[in-house]
Amino acid sequence: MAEYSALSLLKNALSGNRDWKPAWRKPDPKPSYDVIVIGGGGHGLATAYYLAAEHGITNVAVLEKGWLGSGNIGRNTTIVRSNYLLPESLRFYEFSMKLWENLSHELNYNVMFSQRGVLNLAHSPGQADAFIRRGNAMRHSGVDAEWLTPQQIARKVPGLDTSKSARFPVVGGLLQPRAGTARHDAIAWGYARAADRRGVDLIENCEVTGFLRTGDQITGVSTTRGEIRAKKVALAVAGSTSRVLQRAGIERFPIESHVLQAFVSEAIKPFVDCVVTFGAGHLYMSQSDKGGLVFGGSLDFYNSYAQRGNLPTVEDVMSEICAMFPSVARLRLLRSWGGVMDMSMDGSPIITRGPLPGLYLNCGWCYGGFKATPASGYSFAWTIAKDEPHAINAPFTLSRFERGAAIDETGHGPIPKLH
Amino acid sequence: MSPRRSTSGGLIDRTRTVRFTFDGENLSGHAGDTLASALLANGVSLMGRSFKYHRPRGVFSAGVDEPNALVTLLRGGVREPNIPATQIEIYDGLRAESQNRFPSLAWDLGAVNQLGGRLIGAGFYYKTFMGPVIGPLKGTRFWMMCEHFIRRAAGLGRADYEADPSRYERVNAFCDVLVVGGGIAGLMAAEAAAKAGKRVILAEQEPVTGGFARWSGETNEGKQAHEWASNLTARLASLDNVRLLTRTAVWGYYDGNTLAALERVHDHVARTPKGHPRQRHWTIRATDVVLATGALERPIVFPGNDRPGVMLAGAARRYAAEFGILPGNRTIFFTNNDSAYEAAATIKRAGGHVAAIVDVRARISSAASELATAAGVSPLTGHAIVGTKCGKTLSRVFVQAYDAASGTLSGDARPLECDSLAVSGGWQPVLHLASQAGAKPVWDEEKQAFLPPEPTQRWAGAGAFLGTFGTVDALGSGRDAGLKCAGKRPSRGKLPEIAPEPLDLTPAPVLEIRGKGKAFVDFQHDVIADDVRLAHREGFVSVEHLKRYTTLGMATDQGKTSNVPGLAIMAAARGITIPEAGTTRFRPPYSPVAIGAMAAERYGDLKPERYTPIHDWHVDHGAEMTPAGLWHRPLVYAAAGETVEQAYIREAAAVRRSVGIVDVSTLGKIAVKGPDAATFLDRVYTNTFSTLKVGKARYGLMLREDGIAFDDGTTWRLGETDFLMTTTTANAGAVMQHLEYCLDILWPELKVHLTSVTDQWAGAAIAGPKARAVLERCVTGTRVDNETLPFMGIVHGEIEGAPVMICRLSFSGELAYEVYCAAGYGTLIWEALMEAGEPFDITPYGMEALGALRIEKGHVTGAEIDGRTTARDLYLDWMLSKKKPFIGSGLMDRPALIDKNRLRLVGVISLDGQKLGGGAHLVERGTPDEPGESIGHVTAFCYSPALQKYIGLALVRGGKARHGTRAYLSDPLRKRFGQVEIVSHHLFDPDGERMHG
Amino acid sequence: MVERASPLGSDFRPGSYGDFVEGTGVTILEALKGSIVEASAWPGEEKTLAENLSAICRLKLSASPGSGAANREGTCAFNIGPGRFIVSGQGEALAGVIIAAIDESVGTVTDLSHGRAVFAVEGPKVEWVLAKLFALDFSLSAFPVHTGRATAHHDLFVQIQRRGEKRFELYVFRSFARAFAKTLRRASEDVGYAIR
Amino acid sequence: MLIDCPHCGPRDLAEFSYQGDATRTRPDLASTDTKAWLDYVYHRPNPAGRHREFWQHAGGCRAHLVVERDTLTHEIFTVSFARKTSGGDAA
Repeated sequence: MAEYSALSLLKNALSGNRDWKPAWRKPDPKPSYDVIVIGGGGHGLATAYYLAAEHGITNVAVLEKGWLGSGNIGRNTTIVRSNYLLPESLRFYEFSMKLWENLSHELNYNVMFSQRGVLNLAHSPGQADAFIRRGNAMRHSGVDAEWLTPQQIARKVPGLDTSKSARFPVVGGLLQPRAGTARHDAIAWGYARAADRRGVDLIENCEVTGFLRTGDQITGVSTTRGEIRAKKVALAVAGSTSRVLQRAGIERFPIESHVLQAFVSEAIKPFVDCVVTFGAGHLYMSQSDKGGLVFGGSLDFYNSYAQRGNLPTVEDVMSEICAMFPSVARLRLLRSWGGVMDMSMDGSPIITRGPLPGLYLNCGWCYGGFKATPASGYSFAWTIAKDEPHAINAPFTLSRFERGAAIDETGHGPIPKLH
Repeated sequence: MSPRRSTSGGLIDRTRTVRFTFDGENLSGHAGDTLASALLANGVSLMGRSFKYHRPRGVFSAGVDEPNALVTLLRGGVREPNIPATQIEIYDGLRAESQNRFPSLAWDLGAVNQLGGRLIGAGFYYKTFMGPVIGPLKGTRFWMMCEHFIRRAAGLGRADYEADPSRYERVNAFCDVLVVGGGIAGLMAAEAAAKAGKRVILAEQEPVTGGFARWSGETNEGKQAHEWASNLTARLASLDNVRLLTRTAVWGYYDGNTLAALERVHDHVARTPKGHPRQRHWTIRATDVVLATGALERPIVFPGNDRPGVMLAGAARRYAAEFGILPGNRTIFFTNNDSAYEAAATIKRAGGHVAAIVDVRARISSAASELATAAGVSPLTGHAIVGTKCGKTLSRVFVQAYDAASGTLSGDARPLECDSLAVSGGWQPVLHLASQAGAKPVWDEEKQAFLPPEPTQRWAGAGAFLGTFGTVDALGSGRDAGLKCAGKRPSRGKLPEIAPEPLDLTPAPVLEIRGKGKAFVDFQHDVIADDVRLAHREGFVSVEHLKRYTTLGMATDQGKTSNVPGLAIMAAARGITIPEAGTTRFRPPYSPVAIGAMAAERYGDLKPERYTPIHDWHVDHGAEMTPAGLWHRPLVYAAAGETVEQAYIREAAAVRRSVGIVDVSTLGKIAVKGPDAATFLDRVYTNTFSTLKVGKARYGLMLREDGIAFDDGTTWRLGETDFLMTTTTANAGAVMQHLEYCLDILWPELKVHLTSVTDQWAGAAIAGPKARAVLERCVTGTRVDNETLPFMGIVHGEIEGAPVMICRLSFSGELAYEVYCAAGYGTLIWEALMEAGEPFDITPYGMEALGALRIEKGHVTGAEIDGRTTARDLYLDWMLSKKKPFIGSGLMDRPALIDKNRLRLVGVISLDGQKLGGGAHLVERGTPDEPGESIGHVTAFCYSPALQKYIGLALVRGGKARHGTRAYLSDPLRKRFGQVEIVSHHLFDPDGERMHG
Repeated sequence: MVERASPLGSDFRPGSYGDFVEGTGVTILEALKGSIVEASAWPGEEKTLAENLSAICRLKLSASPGSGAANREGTCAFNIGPGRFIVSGQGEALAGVIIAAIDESVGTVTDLSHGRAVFAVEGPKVEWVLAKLFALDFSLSAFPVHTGRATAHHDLFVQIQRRGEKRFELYVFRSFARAFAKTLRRASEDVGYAIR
Repeated sequence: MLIDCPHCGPRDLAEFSYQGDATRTRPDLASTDTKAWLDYVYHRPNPAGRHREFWQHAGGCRAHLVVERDTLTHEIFTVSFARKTSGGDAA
């Protein structure tokens, strides 16, 4: 299959773009595979890619209920960062960041990773201390972080209300310069194409309806396209984790599904050049290359599998973005959408073997799954291939709750909606 | 007067001239004109440039579906980009600018993109810009360089950084029936429901109700349709139980029949009156909803279909009938259905010249033939338009014989002269709200349109929304929908008589004519039919992949014109039917909504300010205020020329030396009353309260269910069954909610009542060796000596005749008292205490000094109780009762929670005489440049006036085991590195002698 | 008796404000209450509490949700939750009287005389103005005279009693009184308002 | 979304505070069964469909409610007081 490049674009343009080939095949499922990955979202596709690319395991099927990338990979606000507090998170997300930095080349697919910086605004001395603690934790882990004064922030982000008369005046900001945004769909498509080229079968419109087992051992799945056997079955279905696990007989699990809304304004000329987050509430915002302001806030705060939210959250988010950027009040909201989040009990993911023999689990991404995609796929593939965790996902077990070893970035405890 | 305005006709007020500017040029129109109609009247056909190729574009529609004619409005000193000219009512002094062009609309450098053509088709950017693998542009650098330029070429209008000076507001409305759409069907529905006594709201997005009746040219009951509609509207407006909202777009259909609407209150006049909103955000909770949202016309996709001068046939008809504007001197119609014939007849009647009607169908109805005759042409059936030619404006089109059944062209293409082309690809009901409400539209093969599904919420459809395109149907279905919402059966009553008979608008299933040249599907985003086929070729065949890969339907018009044609082209490429290809789910908003409007009254007023009863005194006495949640609290009372640091050191020193006073009114206060109050407190606190004597207070600690520390504070036993609990300021709401949860859900058998009394009490803490002396000078009705008021004792007395409650407790480590009084006496008591303290030079102190004093004593606050620490981590394990269970006792002993190596509380002392810093880390070894591994962090620091050193509290791995050892403070963010000593967190007066003295 | 301070600052001054060209849409004033208490019944004692309060305050109060009553002396009471009532009156002694009179076996009473600020809003446009701030149906049929509602405006808890066809009393936490006054005044500007 | 509070009648979502799954049972106060505590604190059925959950009418009567709601459609089937014994004489 052709490499993508400026040259191939030119060649194809000359032939009327008639020679482009499908980005991935549309194979029928085989009766059995070495590994089945359930979930054709970003994490599942990345897992399949790294199984093939890093471990030479190519007899792999990715089973997707709908179309590839139909879950949260295409419903997020596209932020990539590793500005975490706790050492476990820092190690994981910084590993991911390093993968991101070379991802377009690795996949021969421009994922448009734009390292334009993520700036967290602090609005009180206490919040500044907490952010500085986090920034220093980053620096001690070899991650880039800077502290900006309100004056520096005002220069960097015009239009931001940095006045002293603001309801919650900006007292400083934590900047991670290497953080930024990427084109969300491109991640799914890039991994899909790259996995497909290494022989992975990507099977769309194939819903898993049950698990095949011998005793406790999982030996395959039954699907809307027939039974498929596999030595190992891996789950990467954040948003639907509980639903799929219920089909394996696991009725209770430390996950709640919540709906998170996201928003985009009409396209305007370049307005803001980095990702900005509002500390006197909960809001994150950037501008897409097309020109729309892309932003989001808190969950709707109730369990939901509907990719649809309600009005109070919409209004809260709008009031916060206007407080941050008073000129944005005049711009118009173009579209909103909802994604279903796997909210875990400490706000951190679970990437592990189990909970049944033959089963592998990747879930609990809360809001943070997009940026994690490369490291998640990498470490999950490692865990599947070697039957032991990679160093970066070793702390993200299911048993951590039993031990009291929660990885709780926000300190909100076992109240999923607050993470 | 103007080249395109007919001499008579239309509903504009020709007696009133309105002056406005477009790109700086002075123009005029009439009252009742939109910017689009006024520009057309002035002969302006070029109104915008497309997103990607920067192609010149004219106005394409006459309503909310406009993809091309987007302008920036300049109003009140601010810019408002991307507003469709079809939606702007002109007023005197209106200023509009074209956008996405440089240097001018007519001559745009960005149009060079058109040369890129096939090179920059759908998805091209995924395939390139990856840059070199090595060298200075490796990684993401090359892309970011390209991105810089791509971003500048993309985007539409330019936004300001100036704050929007507008005011917005919300209105909550309740009604029995909300009717969305004020066309014939909506009006009939509203009338039927209103007559049945229902409370009705009718919302119409246009300035005037009537919808299609405004330009149909029909007669209703012998009256002009628009007159009939305005008469009915007037009747409705006179009813008490009807609220009519024009210029109001219902944009969101949420759960529980909650709908959101935007009223453009003053956008149509030059100035918003003072105190009034520019726009109003309506939240409407309706028992039932009538969706009478009408239908939108679809284009036909063919090469060159985007030229200025090409517009929808229905739009041409509307411009002629409503605004008295002719689309051109020679107009050609191109259609797959009968509605274009009505449009052609309308143009002819308005004085225009219809050059041809090109119809893809081989045969047409007799009604259509008659209309063609009326329009003065004989239709060119079995033909299609395969190309256009355009100079400044459209100059000719090319037609070719076409077989609709096979979709094949034959014979030669021949040119037809024209300066305008009106296109109709059939009509698509506006189903957005029904889809938002949770239902999936259903394809109707016969009607070649998506039709409304079975409702998932309480709504009923009416009019063209149902896919029935005729006034008779609109009248009947509107009335029935209104009756249905009123709980009544459909009526058999006579409906108004309509003339002429409506046409059958079923189109031929032709939405694309394939030929040479770019054929546009999504005009604004420049998605062409070949892009859809390219997406198909590359496997992006699901409708969502198509949308995402090509950006089809993602522009400001949200695919209102492009949705169905795009689907049709994909379905054809895949060789499947349209419903098999799928439909996308519509999401709010239906049409773009100002972000400020949804922020409504919170724009400019994000959160309420919360003040203590003594606030004004603080401000009057020079306090620098700082936010603490919603509260404002004094940070320091800086004297002239004093820095914050100098001020807090002076304040804290005064407390240790003599006496200070601080406002503690913000502490959460909860009245806990009832026979089971003590039992309840024993369960929620880790320590025991049932043993507390009346008239005494005790410090308490709460855990979460997972065993992590949650909140702390003192609770006072005022009576056998009457407690006053205090919480931290930050957690007051969360603690209240937690306690209510416990009582309602966990232990409903307990007889306990909770009432928030935070605001009932003002509180002042008096601290320092002279604190008692101050009280002795002003308190009456009780003694305050050590015997009467021992540590943790409570007395009741009076100050200045106002009752006070005094508890002897200490956060500062000094002899200290908290004096509580009713809030309305707060300032009075405060001033009395200040006066009583005068001989001792009593010093008011703020948050900073409060912090310094507690750091010296090692008392914890939110910086240490951060949601990750346990009681043991904070060396508060002495508070964990072993005699009784409590919330958190079940899980607090899990292995990782009792690990020796956890971060635990210590004190730190700066050894280099430099400041510490909240959020600085601690390392065992390292250098400023190689900071090494963190062993913990500083949670709070201050300069200790008592110890004459910079000190701090820290959470450090191992905690106590490190006492007496040295470490380095590492704060790379603030470029600070220096040696510290780790000590006990009881930094000052560890035995508490001062407090008990 | 010592004079108590109003929580409203010097900004809250009598006068006419906003767009009052077409008359005064609403009048806003601080309703001075000598006493405000919250009385809560134990489960099963709701009726008894309502009867006791009625007797003490000379009111006709029932225990049904949202019910309320008022008398000529300006004493009024309304239900804000299951078995929970707000009772207020002009005299500062009333709170103490109620607290003393309600037996522990019936329920508890908490003095909030200083803890709440009460705004009276009245006038022809009162429903319009309040509809901007609360998701409540203020029409007379849905919200009859004397009845009460507990509701919220974003971060503010507000308890509302309808005191007349065009008159409402709004109870807010004292610390938010200024913020709420600002919000209320802003919402009233388009119809014109007076502060008395 | 509107929740029909048994005390206040239908009120907007914004007045309510979600309090999570209502099918969990808290172990006895004095229980030392760690597994039971873990199950109570961490594990949820999280169904796609009918869900029994607690809401507090925080911006209203403050009562906790048990709501049965479909997590796929947000349709609400039943609302009742979490505390059975309260509600005044009309409840």
